[in-house]
Amino acid sequence: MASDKPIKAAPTAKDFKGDVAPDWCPGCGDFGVLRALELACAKLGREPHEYVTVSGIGCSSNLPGYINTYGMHTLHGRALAVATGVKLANHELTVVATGGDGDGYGIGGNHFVHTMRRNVDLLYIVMNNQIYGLTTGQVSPTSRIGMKTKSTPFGSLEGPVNPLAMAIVTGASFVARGFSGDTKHLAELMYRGMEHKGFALVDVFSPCITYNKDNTFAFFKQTVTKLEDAGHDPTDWKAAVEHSMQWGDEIPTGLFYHDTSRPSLDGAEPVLGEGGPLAHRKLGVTAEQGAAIIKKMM
Amino acid sequence: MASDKPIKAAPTAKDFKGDVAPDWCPGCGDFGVLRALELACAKLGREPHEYVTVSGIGCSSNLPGYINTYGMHTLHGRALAVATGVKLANHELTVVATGGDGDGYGIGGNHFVHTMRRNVDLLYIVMNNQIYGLTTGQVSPTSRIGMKTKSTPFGSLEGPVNPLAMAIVTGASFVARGFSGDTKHLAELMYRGMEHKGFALVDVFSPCITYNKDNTFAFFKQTVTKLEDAGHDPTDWKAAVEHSMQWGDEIPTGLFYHDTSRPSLDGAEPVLGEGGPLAHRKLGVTAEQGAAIIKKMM
Amino acid sequence: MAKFDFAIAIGGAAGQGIATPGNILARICARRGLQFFSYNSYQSIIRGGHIFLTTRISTEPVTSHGDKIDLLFCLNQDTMDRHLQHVAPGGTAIFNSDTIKPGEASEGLQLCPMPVKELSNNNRNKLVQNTVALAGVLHLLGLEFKLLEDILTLQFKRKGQAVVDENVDVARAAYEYSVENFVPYSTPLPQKDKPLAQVGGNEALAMGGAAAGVNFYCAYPMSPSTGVLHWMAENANDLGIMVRQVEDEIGVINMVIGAAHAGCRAMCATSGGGFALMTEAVGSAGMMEIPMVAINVQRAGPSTGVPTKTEQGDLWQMLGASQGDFPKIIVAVTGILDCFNTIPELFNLVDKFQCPGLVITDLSVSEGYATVDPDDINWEQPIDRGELIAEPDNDGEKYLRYRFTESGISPRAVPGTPGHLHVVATDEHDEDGGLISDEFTNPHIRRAMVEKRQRKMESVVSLIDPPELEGPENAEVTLIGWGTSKGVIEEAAGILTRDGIPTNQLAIKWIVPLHVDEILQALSTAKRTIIVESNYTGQFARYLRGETGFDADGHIRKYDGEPFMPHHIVDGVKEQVAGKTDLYVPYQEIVV
Amino acid sequence: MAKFDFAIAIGGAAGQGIATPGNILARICARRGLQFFSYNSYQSIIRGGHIFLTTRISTEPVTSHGDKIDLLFCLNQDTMDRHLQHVAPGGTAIFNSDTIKPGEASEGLQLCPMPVKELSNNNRNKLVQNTVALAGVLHLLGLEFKLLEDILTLQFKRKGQAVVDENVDVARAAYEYSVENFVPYSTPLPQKDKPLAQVGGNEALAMGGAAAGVNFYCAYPMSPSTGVLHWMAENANDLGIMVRQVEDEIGVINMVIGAAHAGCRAMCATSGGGFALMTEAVGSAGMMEIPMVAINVQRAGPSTGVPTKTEQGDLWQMLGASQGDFPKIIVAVTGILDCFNTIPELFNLVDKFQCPGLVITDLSVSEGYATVDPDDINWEQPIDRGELIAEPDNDGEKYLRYRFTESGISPRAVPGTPGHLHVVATDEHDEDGGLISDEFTNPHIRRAMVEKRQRKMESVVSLIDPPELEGPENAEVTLIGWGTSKGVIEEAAGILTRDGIPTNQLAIKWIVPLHVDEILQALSTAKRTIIVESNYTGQFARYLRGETGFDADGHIRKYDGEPFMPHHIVDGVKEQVAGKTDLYVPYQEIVV
Ligand SMILES: Cc1ncc(C[n+]2csc(CCOP(=O)(O)OP(=O)(O)O)c2C)c(N)n1
Ligand SMILES: Cc1ncc(C[n+]2csc(CCOP(=O)(O)OP(=O)(O)O)c2C)c(N)n1
Ligand code: SF4
Ligand code: SF4
Ligand SMILES: [Mg+2]
Ligand SMILES: [Mg+2]
Repeated sequence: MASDKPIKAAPTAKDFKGDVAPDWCPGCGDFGVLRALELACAKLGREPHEYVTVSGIGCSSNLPGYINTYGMHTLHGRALAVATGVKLANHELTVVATGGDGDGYGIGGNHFVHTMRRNVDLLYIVMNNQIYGLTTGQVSPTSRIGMKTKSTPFGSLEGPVNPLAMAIVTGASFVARGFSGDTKHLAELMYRGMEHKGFALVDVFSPCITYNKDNTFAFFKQTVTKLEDAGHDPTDWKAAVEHSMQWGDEIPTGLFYHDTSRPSLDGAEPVLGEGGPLAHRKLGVTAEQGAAIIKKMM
Repeated sequence: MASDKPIKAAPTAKDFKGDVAPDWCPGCGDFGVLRALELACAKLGREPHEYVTVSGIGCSSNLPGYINTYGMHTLHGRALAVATGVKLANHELTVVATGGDGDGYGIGGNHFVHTMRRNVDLLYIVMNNQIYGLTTGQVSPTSRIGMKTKSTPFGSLEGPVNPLAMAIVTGASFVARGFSGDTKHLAELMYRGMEHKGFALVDVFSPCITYNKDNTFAFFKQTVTKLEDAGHDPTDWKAAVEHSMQWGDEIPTGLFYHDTSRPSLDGAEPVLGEGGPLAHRKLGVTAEQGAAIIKKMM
Repeated sequence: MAKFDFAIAIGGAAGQGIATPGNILARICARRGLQFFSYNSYQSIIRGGHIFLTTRISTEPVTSHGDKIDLLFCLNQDTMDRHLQHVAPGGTAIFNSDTIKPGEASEGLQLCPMPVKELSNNNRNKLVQNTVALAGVLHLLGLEFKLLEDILTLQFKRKGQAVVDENVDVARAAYEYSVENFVPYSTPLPQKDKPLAQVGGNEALAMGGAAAGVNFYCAYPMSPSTGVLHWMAENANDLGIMVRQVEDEIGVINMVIGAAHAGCRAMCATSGGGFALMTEAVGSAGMMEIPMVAINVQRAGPSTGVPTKTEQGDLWQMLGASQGDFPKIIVAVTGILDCFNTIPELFNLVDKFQCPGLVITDLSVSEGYATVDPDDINWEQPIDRGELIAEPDNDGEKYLRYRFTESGISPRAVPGTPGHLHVVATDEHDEDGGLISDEFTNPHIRRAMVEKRQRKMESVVSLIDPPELEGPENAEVTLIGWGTSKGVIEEAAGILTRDGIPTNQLAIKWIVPLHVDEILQALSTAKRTIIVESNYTGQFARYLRGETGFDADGHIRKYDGEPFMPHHIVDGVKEQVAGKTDLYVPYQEIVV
Repeated sequence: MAKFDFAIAIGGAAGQGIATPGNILARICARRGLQFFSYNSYQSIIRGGHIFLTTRISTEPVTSHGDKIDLLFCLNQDTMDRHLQHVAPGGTAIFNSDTIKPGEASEGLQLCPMPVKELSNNNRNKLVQNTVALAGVLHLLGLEFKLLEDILTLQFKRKGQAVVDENVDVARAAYEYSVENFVPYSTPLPQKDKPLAQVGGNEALAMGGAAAGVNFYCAYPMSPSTGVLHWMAENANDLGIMVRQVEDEIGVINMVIGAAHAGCRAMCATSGGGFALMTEAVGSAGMMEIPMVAINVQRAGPSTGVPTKTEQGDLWQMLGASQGDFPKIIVAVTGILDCFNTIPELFNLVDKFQCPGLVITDLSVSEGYATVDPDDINWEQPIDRGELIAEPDNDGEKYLRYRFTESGISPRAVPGTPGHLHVVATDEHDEDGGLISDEFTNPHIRRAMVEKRQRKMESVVSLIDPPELEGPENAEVTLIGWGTSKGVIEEAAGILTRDGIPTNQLAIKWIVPLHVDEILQALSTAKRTIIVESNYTGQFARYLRGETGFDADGHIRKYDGEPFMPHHIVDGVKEQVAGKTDLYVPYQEIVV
């Protein structure tokens, strides 16, 4: 669990290190993601208690237990719904949702779609290992056609979802992909995602070294490219969609799409216009408010 | 309910007319959709008992009660899951799923995404009236920002989903949009969708004349255009995506995208390779099969 | 003054504008200080379909729509055909004689045909018949025309003087016609001093939420709970309540849990099918120990069932909401004012005990309307958030979210509070929130944590009011009900007592925890006990026996979708007293 | 021959390869015709974490992992430290003396240190210690080396003769070392005539499905039910079963319902949290009257809980699955072979009564392994699809899907059948499937349809076996259990009887419907009744009292995640017989 170390003026990555050692398999991609998030939080400069990390269930969803922030380890697939509740209740907090491809694009797929179109101000990190890790290796919605897993011993028949393309066409205002083998690059994407006011997706290639023998570190090291290097303009919607469809010998990472024109949900919501976070406001109805309500009923 | 009229050699649209008069508000867009489906079924030429119409819950989801085919009026949001079960159990049936925008893109959004990537051979007709009709007029996932409804009396703050764009990037192999004010055109899209081997979406502008004062027949009559007229090539993926994003003075209808290269799920599934529909096969395990299984356990 | 007890029923097709005359009559009554309860029987169809709105008016509190109709207001032939037979002796049926053929009236019943075309100067507006009939009703009730004139003026003001005049003229002609042709009721509509407010059940739930300090409400529309959403949405900006319509009920409750954990008072409402989707998260709130409230407004099931009809069929679903054992509080509200009062009380309990709170009610109350004395609505409810750490302290001790305490309650801190960082988890955890399942396994901590959670439940029961026998002390019959049936049972017990079968009631409101000792004590001297509930399998009877061992002598059950009327219960008791049956299922006469 | 009863426990960290020696020993036993039951206690963590696999071997049937350890096979220090204390007198602990320090052994306990490095010629493969220890175990059990040689040859054949030789050489050295240094058990591992099969609980559920004719299976992975999916996926192509992994449990059950309606035998399995998501659809199958089967393999709850630990905590969730009243059948399987046999029986019932069938079991059985006599596995199960119209008929009568019949059963037609077009609906409907809610409302048809559905349940109970008292007739103590605890209770009852407290058992398998009369009859003469179950609140005790009024004298409950061992029950009974308590919660000694 996270601890309550006294914090210096400017927190460093170390301040975000939790007390519990991750129980991931040695070599799991999720270590790099955790490290990157520690770096990103430090760069953003807020204190640990100002962050809330919310996850579902899965190997990847254990992350909140390892980072020194407030955390919620919720139900499988429900991280985004819970995180939306947290954000709207206290919009001054930095809310980070984390989880796996099964959690986010499988069972949680509907919350994914609707949280994006609402442009809720969250950073959503998906540790996409193209497999169900915690349940010991079944096919995931991002597994490729033909992939053999415990639940598809003769090879998967189902086309994978494309989370980036979905995000771009469904209203996510910040859409990026990182690789857990490149912590620095990943941390930068996370940092920018937290800074962005609106929904930020950072899909991460985070290899499951135990159950996925297809999408390994070696595989990604060979194929991953950076959109920055290709001179991609993240405000170019069409180019973003096209890049999101790229797969094969070259798989782009980096910031695909960035739209700062739409207000985030908390920004648009009149109830949050003034008065600070809901969670800090005085509760209840005044006698005058009550009287006005009753008047309409008489 | 549907009746058991004796059927002539070639069924006509009349043969698909159910015994129950629809309880939709007079003037509801769904009448046109029902009519178009009757026409499309007749054109496809199969007999009424070879079709199964599966719906969720909503005004639009009452459709199976009014058409003379086998029908299932299932749970709100679950039509596609149930329809997939029906299709895989008996892949010789023509399976049509119908419902509303709330049913399909709201609560049913996750099944929508995953049914598309599986390319299940279904025709999915969504009567998209941009409102929750049956529950007397709340905001829907396709309502525009600013729309005032009973649940958004100060105007909706949430960006609508774009079902066509989602479908195109998520693996639907036939993506179309129709307008219930143009029954003939709509029937043709439905017919082609049923003929297509794979997942076919026909999103239909089907105005709710009682609760949606924005997206009316008049509104669509003024704005709707046809992709055929614009010379759009439905095999052109990029153009399809671009057209799907069009909204405003001109809103395209017609066939956006058509991909015949991917096998449908029942086509790819080895278990269905031979032996006919599962539902007709002999049940159980033979003594030899059983012995082989036990042998591995000894 | 003798008790005035009068029921007006308006019947017609959906879309014929029943609501307007219904509202006008209700408003007239409420302003005169009369009490009423109204029940609207309708179908799940937007236009067309039969609607039948019964408003029962009295000088005394009214808690059910009663047994009889005194005035039948027919907007179509259907209403005449179906309901004329239900009009009580001395009653009246009023109708448009241009389009509706009168039925055969039994002795002593006055038929009031209104020649609408003639009276309205051939006005072709379909709603004009409502105005005409309303004018007739005013005369029958002994009310002055001025009352209607004022109301119509207010109503049509926006449309200009010409429209006002036209309507007032039609109404006046109709009123005069009635004066000439129809005999008014011998007792005119009484007048009392204090005007009352009219409140719907769903509104009362929402208002109770507002009074409890709910500042986060979300929902997915579902009849018959949608009224709560509509009220919340309407009042969101004025009251500073975040109101969201979410993609589905799973999203709803998880969003509520997130908001509740972050410090809001958060609530949601749905009906049975939506609640089914919420159950997994109810368990997660139990495990993470996050206080929140979910309301299930029951409708007739199973499954989609009959969305616009009532039943008490979801009790076992509520009891069995989510896998495993965990503390939760379940309360079945007993009436409209109780809707308002229960929500703040429940929020204080769930905040204190850090667990989910579930409210169970049904269409018969949630879509009913009743008068409430505005002074009985206390907006300034006490708010007790329990052991909530919202401000940083500096006690130097390591903060443990799930500290083992004697009461089982561990002080809770909201995210954002310095010095109290922790993770809440749906996996079993240790005192610090560390996972038992993933990091290590320890059956001893597991057992201690189960016991810590369950320990919380022990003291809940001491903080809530036990049920009490109401009615004659040495009753022949004790009726046991739960939740919404309280009012109708009370009335039936009164009738039975008058009829020579002294009858009292034990109305159960708190379902979990159940006042086992108090219930057994109350029933220990009961002579004949009969459980009354709206479902087939006797869900409450079986639950009660499971928790207390108590076995009732008989049962009255209804599951046809329509709520109990007092005589259904009266008849059922009489049959049982006569030894004819120990399970009575009333026949629903009024077919809608 | 005296009863042979011997337990081997292998402990180590996840990733240390416990499974291999475990499997080899199990296979040796099964091939010798010995029976065993094994329980694997592990954590929800992929690598690292403690695993402890207990295999109890006997010449007689074994239904629990027992109370003692005779041979402790340590793969790491942790195992030595935690478990040496649990080794029975006369037992042995074997371990790699290079890396593991022996604990303090109590009197009469043989410590068998194996110098792995030396014996393996400094082989650096981490798994070599398993082979070394295994060789030692073979000697201790009085088995010839040849047995291991053959197994290793088979195992490493694929890797070439060099690897085979290397492994066989190490094993031989270890075997010889053991012969020189350790005293074998006085009774060698017996040999019986007939080789047995080893079957896991999840496998048995899947095999039972296959035998029942399940040709549509889908699932979303969830421990501890995922084994069913794995078996089905592996055998899909051979057996012609459509197996699909779906996006979530809601999709799973709705797909199953679609396939079932279209004529397949369709099944799914999950655990508590997944089942929570399925509940809404269970009600829809009840309403549409579609036969299908869903399995809930319980794990320790609430919520995510302890995914790799066991509990019987979901009973009320199953009972309360979905809103409203509707017929459903719930069966709690009692052991591994019963898993296999129950599924075909249940499918015949749900096909006959056209309703959902729910199976409840838990990790203790689903992830357990036991030996089964292959002749006890009858693949050719009778298949009765009830009143299913799959072929067109020409009786000229209008087909009514929900025809009111005396039995409540209406013949069902699958889509595709000419002449039987109809719509099934989750809304309440009339005989023809027409909606009551939307087209019209009719409380009389509504009532008749509720009664038609419920009528089906009346005859179910006559078709299933009632529970019977097993054990001494005039017992002092009657233990009542449900589902998976049957085996361990049976053993505890035997021990108690031997210890002078004659004890028998009433094991309940069919939960809904419940054999109320037979249960009351069986318990009517019981002297002291104690309900044994794995949860905190006594879910079964409360249910039993609710349905039958029966109140037990005492309770034994466990909710720490580990399954009952026989002595937990024995101790609990003794405490209660001594009058010390009426609620006994055993202490879990073996901490994993
Ligand atoms: C409702 C529900 N269904 C199923 C599960 C079981 N479950 C736990 S984690 C998981 C999937 C894990 O995959 P992913 O989200 O990709 O995470 P990873 O372990 O690969 O990081 C599943 C199916 C659950 N906990 N809850
Ligand atoms: C689980 C569940 N939640 C909510 C409902 C209530 N409900 C019925 S129809 C509907 C939405 C209808 O909207 P749509 O699907 O767009 O259909 P329309 O009526 O507009 O044709 C809702 C929310 C339900 N039946 N089940
Ligand atoms: S199983 Fe895979 S995803 Fe899970 S911790 Fe191990 S490597 Fe990581
Ligand atoms: S409410 Fe709207 S969608 Fe429903 S039937 Fe009427 S017009 Fe059609
Ligand atoms: Mg994954
Ligand atoms: Mg709609």
